[in-house]
Amino acid sequence: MTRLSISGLRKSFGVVDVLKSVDIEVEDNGFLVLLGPSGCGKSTLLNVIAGLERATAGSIRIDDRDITDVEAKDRDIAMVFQSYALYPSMSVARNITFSMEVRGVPRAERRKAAETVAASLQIEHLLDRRPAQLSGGQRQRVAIGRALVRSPKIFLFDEPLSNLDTQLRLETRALIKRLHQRVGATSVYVTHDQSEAMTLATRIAVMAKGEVAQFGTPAEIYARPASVFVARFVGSPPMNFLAGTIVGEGAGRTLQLDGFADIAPVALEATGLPVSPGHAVTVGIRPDRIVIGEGASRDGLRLLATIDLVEETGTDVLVYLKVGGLELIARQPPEARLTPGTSVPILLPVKDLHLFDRETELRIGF
Amino acid sequence: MTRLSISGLRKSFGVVDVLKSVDIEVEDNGFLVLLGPSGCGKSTLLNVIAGLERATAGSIRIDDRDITDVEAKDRDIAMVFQSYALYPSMSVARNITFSMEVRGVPRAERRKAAETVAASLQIEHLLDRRPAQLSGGQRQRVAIGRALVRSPKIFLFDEPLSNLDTQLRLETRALIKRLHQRVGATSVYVTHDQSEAMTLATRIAVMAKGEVAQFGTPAEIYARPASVFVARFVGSPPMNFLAGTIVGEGAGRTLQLDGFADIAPVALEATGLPVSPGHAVTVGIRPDRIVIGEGASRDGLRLLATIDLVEETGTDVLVYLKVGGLELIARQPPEARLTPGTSVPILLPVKDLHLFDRETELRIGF
Amino acid sequence: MPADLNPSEMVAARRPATRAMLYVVLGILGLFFLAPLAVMVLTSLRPIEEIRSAGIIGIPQTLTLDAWRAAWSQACIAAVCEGLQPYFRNSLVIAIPATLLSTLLGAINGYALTKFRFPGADAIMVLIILGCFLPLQAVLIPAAQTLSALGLANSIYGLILIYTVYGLPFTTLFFRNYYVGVPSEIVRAAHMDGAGFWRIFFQIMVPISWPIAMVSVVFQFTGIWNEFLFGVSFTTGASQTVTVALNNLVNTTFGVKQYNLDMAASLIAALPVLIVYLFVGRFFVRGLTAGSIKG
Amino acid sequence: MSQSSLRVEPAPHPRGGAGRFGRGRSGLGRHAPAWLAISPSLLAILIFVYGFALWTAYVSLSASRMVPDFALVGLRNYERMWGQDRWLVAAGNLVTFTALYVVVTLAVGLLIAILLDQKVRGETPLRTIFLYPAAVSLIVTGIAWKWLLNPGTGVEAFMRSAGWEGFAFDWIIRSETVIYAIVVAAVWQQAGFVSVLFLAALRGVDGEMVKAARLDGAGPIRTYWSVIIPAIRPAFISAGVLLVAFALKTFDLVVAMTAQGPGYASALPSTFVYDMAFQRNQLGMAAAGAISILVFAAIIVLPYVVWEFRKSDAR
Amino acid sequence: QDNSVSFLHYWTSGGEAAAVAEVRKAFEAQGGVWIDQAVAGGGGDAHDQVLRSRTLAGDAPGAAIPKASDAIEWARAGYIVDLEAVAAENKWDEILPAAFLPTIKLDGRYIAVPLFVHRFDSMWANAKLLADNGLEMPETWAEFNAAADALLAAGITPLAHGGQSWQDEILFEAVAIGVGGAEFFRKAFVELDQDTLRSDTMLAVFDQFRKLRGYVDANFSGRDWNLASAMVANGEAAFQIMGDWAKGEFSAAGLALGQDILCSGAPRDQPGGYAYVVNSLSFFSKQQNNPAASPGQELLAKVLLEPEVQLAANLAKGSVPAVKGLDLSSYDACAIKAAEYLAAADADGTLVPSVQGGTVNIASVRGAVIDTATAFFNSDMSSAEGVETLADALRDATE
Ligand SMILES: Nc1ncnc2c1ncn2[C@@H]1O[C@H](COP(=O)(O)OP(=O)(O)OP(=O)(O)O)[C@@H](O)[C@H]1O
Ligand SMILES: Nc1ncnc2c1ncn2[C@@H]1O[C@H](COP(=O)(O)OP(=O)(O)OP(=O)(O)O)[C@@H](O)[C@H]1O
Ligand SMILES: [Mg+2]
Ligand SMILES: [Mg+2]
Repeated sequence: MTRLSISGLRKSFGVVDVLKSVDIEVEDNGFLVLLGPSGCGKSTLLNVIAGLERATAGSIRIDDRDITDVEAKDRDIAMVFQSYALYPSMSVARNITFSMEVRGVPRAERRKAAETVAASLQIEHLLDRRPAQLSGGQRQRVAIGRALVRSPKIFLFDEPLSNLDTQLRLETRALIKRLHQRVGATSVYVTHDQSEAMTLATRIAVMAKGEVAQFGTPAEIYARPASVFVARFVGSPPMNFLAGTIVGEGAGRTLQLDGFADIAPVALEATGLPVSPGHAVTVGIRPDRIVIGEGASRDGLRLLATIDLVEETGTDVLVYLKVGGLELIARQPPEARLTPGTSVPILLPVKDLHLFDRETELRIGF
Repeated sequence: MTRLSISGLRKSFGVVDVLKSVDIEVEDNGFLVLLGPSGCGKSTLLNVIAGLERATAGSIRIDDRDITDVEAKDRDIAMVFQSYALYPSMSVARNITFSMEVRGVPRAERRKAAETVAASLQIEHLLDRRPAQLSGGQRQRVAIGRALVRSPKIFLFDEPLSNLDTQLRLETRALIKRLHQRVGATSVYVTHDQSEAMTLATRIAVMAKGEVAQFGTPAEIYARPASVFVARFVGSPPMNFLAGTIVGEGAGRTLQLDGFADIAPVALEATGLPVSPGHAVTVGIRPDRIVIGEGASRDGLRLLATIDLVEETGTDVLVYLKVGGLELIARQPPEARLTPGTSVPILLPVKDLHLFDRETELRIGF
Repeated sequence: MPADLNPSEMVAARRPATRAMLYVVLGILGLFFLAPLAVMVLTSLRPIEEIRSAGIIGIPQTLTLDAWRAAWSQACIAAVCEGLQPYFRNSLVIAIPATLLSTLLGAINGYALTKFRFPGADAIMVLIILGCFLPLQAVLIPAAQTLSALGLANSIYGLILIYTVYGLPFTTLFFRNYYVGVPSEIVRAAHMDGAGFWRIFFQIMVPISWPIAMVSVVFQFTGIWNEFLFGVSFTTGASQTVTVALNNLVNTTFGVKQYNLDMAASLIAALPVLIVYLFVGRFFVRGLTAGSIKG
Repeated sequence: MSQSSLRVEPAPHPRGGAGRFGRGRSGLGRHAPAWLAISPSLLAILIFVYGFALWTAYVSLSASRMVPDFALVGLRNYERMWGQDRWLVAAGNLVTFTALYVVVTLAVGLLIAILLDQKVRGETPLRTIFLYPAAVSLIVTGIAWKWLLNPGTGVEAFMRSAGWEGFAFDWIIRSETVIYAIVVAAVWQQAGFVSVLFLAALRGVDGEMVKAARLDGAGPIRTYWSVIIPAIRPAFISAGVLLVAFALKTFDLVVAMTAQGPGYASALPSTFVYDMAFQRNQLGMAAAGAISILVFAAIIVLPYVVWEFRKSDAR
Repeated sequence: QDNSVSFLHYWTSGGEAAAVAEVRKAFEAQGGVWIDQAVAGGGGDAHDQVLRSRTLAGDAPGAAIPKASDAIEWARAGYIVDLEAVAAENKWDEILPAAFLPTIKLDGRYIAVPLFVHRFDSMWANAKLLADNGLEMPETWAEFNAAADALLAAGITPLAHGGQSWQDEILFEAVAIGVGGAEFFRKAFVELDQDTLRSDTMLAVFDQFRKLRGYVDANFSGRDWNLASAMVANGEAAFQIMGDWAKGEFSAAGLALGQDILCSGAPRDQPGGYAYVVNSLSFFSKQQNNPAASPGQELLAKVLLEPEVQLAANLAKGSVPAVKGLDLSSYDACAIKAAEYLAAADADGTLVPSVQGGTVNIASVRGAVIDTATAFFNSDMSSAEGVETLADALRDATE
């Protein structure tokens, strides 16, 4: 039942401008994931939303109420802190249910709630320990438990799963997702894990240096990154970039790779892209879209590459390719048997290319 | 030049036995990755190696010297703490170069070293800040920088990249790998990230409840997990497990899936597996090995599945399948267009199956 | 986790009404604390005749600084009529080294006992703490005999030693209880960086100890400055401390009482301590340990 | 990181051939610097505290009067002391005084610390106001308190002259209540210092934790009570030990305020010990009093301190 | 030749310090080197404490002023030097009142040299108040009670009193001498005779003491003696019973002794009686049992009993000289009166040592009397209980 609107938000620490005009709208029951490089202001944004830091300018509204000046404790927001911020003098159980204690919930009920939450986080055997006696991941789970035990209007999660093992992370992620669906609280979630972002988010905000670089659905952001920054940031391994130039006019426009004059350019159908001849562009392609070997009859840029390095990740193979003076990374299924040092033909299918203005680094088309 | 041998190591906190007899040998210049669920004792093991916790029993040797009783500061080990443990009163630069200060390196040289390391971690603009003025990821990088500036005999890393964004993580991972190769210091590295483990490790130790469940090269561990636990733990999404029984004798032995009497069993060639008729087994298969659709003429178990849910992670599609009463996860390339609710035939290729004893959960064959 | 390092701002009520209440409560407390001071100041400004005739508490009809002047530089203390002023130096040369020394040793003890939890550390701590309760009147004689055996009888070194030793249980207690709150991880990290016991102490612990060090300084300086029992026993004549001199000025049983002088003198004698209090304020900073570890 | 050239040779094994002397895991060597660091203090305390306490204990069993006399008389001094009304009054006062003084000072000190920690304007002058009672010699502030509390000259007279005829505040002149008057002045004297001790601890509280409490819905009072105060518990121990120690040693204040009167209704063990030692030439009994004080201290603080220290405290 | 003497004392306030200065002047004039070590406080408590710690630490002062009873103990412990040569040469036995000798000599040797003589049982009165109410200075306790009752009726506080234990005891002592007489006093407090202590006379003493409790104002508790004096000076109260040092306060208030302020001994129902205290200097040796006096000590001892020194010092302090037969014409009316009484009392053997002044017996006796007096005065103990308590306490104190 909660809509969260942030507009014109600024926050400075002394001379350091950490947030510069952030506008974000999370719909009722929405799940916003914040993505962005380390230090771009994600935690700061959460803190401001929670009311733990005063905004330097701008406003925050929950539904239609302006809460910019409401005290943290009256905002009905639960948060998982990046630093956990557990109460060192309290047992795990009391840490988890402190909010209930504050509300005067009877002891028995609190204990039961603590047990339920702890069980779902697999820390039920630790309920009587102090935070100091826990491992990193266990502490993190206590921090999560403290938020999950509540039913607030808004959940804020600051990299809540970073110290959990894969299995636990998947389970906890599913737990958060289920909880979100059941309780329906609006959530804002900071993560560096792309698959977390993709599976949880209804909306993603990609942040860069205190600003929102792109705001959209996960699919949008993955499929149509608004800038080189977003394109590079979302997707792992990151998108490959090459320099290109537009040649020809109208329907006859083609894209030519710089430094590869001998390569056949690809035709850009009349898509009405706002490009004119000579326009310098950056061409992007995701590693898993690079076809190694004689690709089928697909349309695209065909290059000859040398295999520089092959990295097994277990589930995939990362292939480092050298093409002219460029380096490209391709992701291939694990069966692919590729020998470093050999030359292979590769294809960059035209439908998988992303074009960005070389100057502004903003998306052009496709 | 450093070989690290740990034998019979035990560690208890009061009544809690955290490490129970750990034996590990890291060869000269080796890179050992510790994998294991949260709370299994990884950090404790690092602490004991570093000399920050006293072993309850057992010994640690570097090369041929027993260092079990040597003081931490005399072991020449650098460590990145899971909790960072930055010096709150010092600037970032001093945090990083404190070890050099201790050794009496002149100021100018220290500053230079700090700048170099900070640049490689992209925190050069933060050198004069205090830890309290940094974001989580920035703090983590300072913690890494503090280790990287040294050339110790052994590096210990406790989930050093957990709070970094993907790009930074890849870069830092590469940095650590390069450093490792150049300096040649033996390293022990705790991570929950499988691809980190696979790309960095020369050896992996999978830990469970204070014990080493499997110790081997990354390829070994991925290809031949020693137990159901290891198989489930390594690989994401985790391996799928089904119950099976051995039928027939000698070269005629076949594997039958329990509850799927109508399915053609697969023949187990005369591999000398120590299984006898009626032996109850657990059958495992990794999600990316499940073939959806009419697989080619490969040998394997053929089942009919219902597509329950399809999850896009951007680079892949995770398909949740229902087969009889079981749930399987399959990972497919993003092109795969699959509609939830529809039925599809699937193939579990025999060469991709893993067999475990149902009782002991230890690996049997393949 | 950009640190807004101010929990008080988090907890402090921001509403004007609440803040007004805050100041009202502080004001009432302040009045309670200031009442005796007011009595003392007013008395010190009245001529003694007026005190004798008009009663001991009262608003001065005549204001005079004579008592202050006399207390500072004219009043006779025993045979010397130079007021309190010659005795400050004596007190300072004892109080400053003893304060610094006991604070430093207390810090070292607190550090060794919390961050190097060697076997028996807790027992030693208890042993030291019990020292707080020793009634000093009872040990005056053995203390005097011991000092004389050490060749320190009647010297300021003896007093410095005594004040340092009897301050140690307290300073150790303060630091110990401050350092238990300092994350041990940072000590461990420094250890990994090759720093030894002393370097960790001076470069890691000392910089985050300001608030408690100031508490210790306030405690020790005040205590030593006002100490009488040992001061009177181990100093004589011109080398007496201010408190002994003050006592000699004020604490007469059979002589004519000069309350205005007494009050002025004791206020003057307290001035260096007040200066310490004001100076110390700058070190009560917040968040010295912030940002060191997570969780 | 171009400093591989800076590599230092690892220190030689501190104990020479590893294992030759067995593997003593609690060897002194490992803790040598810590031991070394505390040893001067420890030595001094062993001599000046425990040595002297033993001396006192011995004297308490001796026939010492004006000068120490080492002829033992068993528990005679204790018997005589406990047979004296003056000592019984003093001991009773000590219990009342310690309890009230410690509790009230902790409460007032904490209140002041919390108020001062609200980013108040003029924190330093305020702090100085609260501290100054400790700075001014008790010989004289005791006099000021005596006047203030005396019904003929102080608060009572003031209130009555201001028109409140029935106002009564005469604790200091009544035997049953005089100890409360002493408590008032004693609290006034030390509350400022205790507040500074708490303030130092408050300044070290982790801000993130406080934020978490706010999000958990805790108001300021709740946050202080459940989160911040438990976090500064070590400071309570410091303050508690300090106050108990001060309670046991309170001396000047009583001498200056009431001269132990009316009668000896406000005598304390410390004044008793002093009188016996230096006025009445009963060194043996003074020592017995001192030892009784120590035992009293041990009874009230030891169990708590031991319990507190045995719990693991490191974070 | 070592002519220096370090002198530990507690005579720090105006008149006292001036008196000490007179001694010093004379001493230095004869070649002595004076090292002043003053320690004020608590009627000598701090002095006693310092003396104790320094002597036992082997650093005794050359001279100090322990109470007579303490001086005896110091002498027994072997810390007092031998002054026989000086005493003999200057005929101390002859120039000092015979009554003093037992308290300043031990085993026939001088252990203390008397300097000041104070009277403890003095009474002071506001002349104007008495006149206004038609009263005279009372001579007996009955007269005193009658005067006090009259004053009470007139709404005047009869007796100004400071409720501190030592002041309570001074009052008690004055009543004891006044009611019981010198002989009774000596038997009770010097000889500690249990029969005397439990006698009906003692009961009467306590009865009168209890009566005095009714004559003090409500807020007497804890009051300094000088504030009680101020009450008399300001006309808020009529009488004060206090040692002769009180006149310093009256003089300082600008009142004329003998005119504005009347002085006499406390009322007495028996003839004679005079509770004195002698302030004497004792000379210490740094080493135990080494009685050789230094030249400085001998010089100072000699100087102390020189008539000019005695006269000048006692004039400054407000006390009377210990040496007999000096010309006191420069002294004030009250002092002259006191000296006359002293001579008379010495002659008729009614000179008694004050308990409060520590001239009697061992220190624990003094403590016991103070404890009982103050406990009685500040409670509603009956006189019978008072007698009982006192007798028991004094029995125990000598154990
Ligand atoms: N002081 C302590 N007292 C009791 N148990 C402790 C203490 N410290 C750690 N433990 C327990 O020891 C186990 C191992 O902790 P450790 O920190 O080594 O785990 P970990 O493998 O690093 O986990 P994570 O991945 O969560 O960091 C945990 O179950 C933890 O609860
Ligand atoms: N107190 C402060 N003073 C100055 N700068 C600060 C302060 N706190 C944080 N910053 C800066 O603000 C920026 C944003 O910090 P924030 O913690 O919001 O980053 P983040 O996006 O959460 O990063 P991370 O992913 O590393 O946690 C960082 O560059 C940080 O250095
Ligand atoms: Mg952050
Ligand atoms: Mg860990």
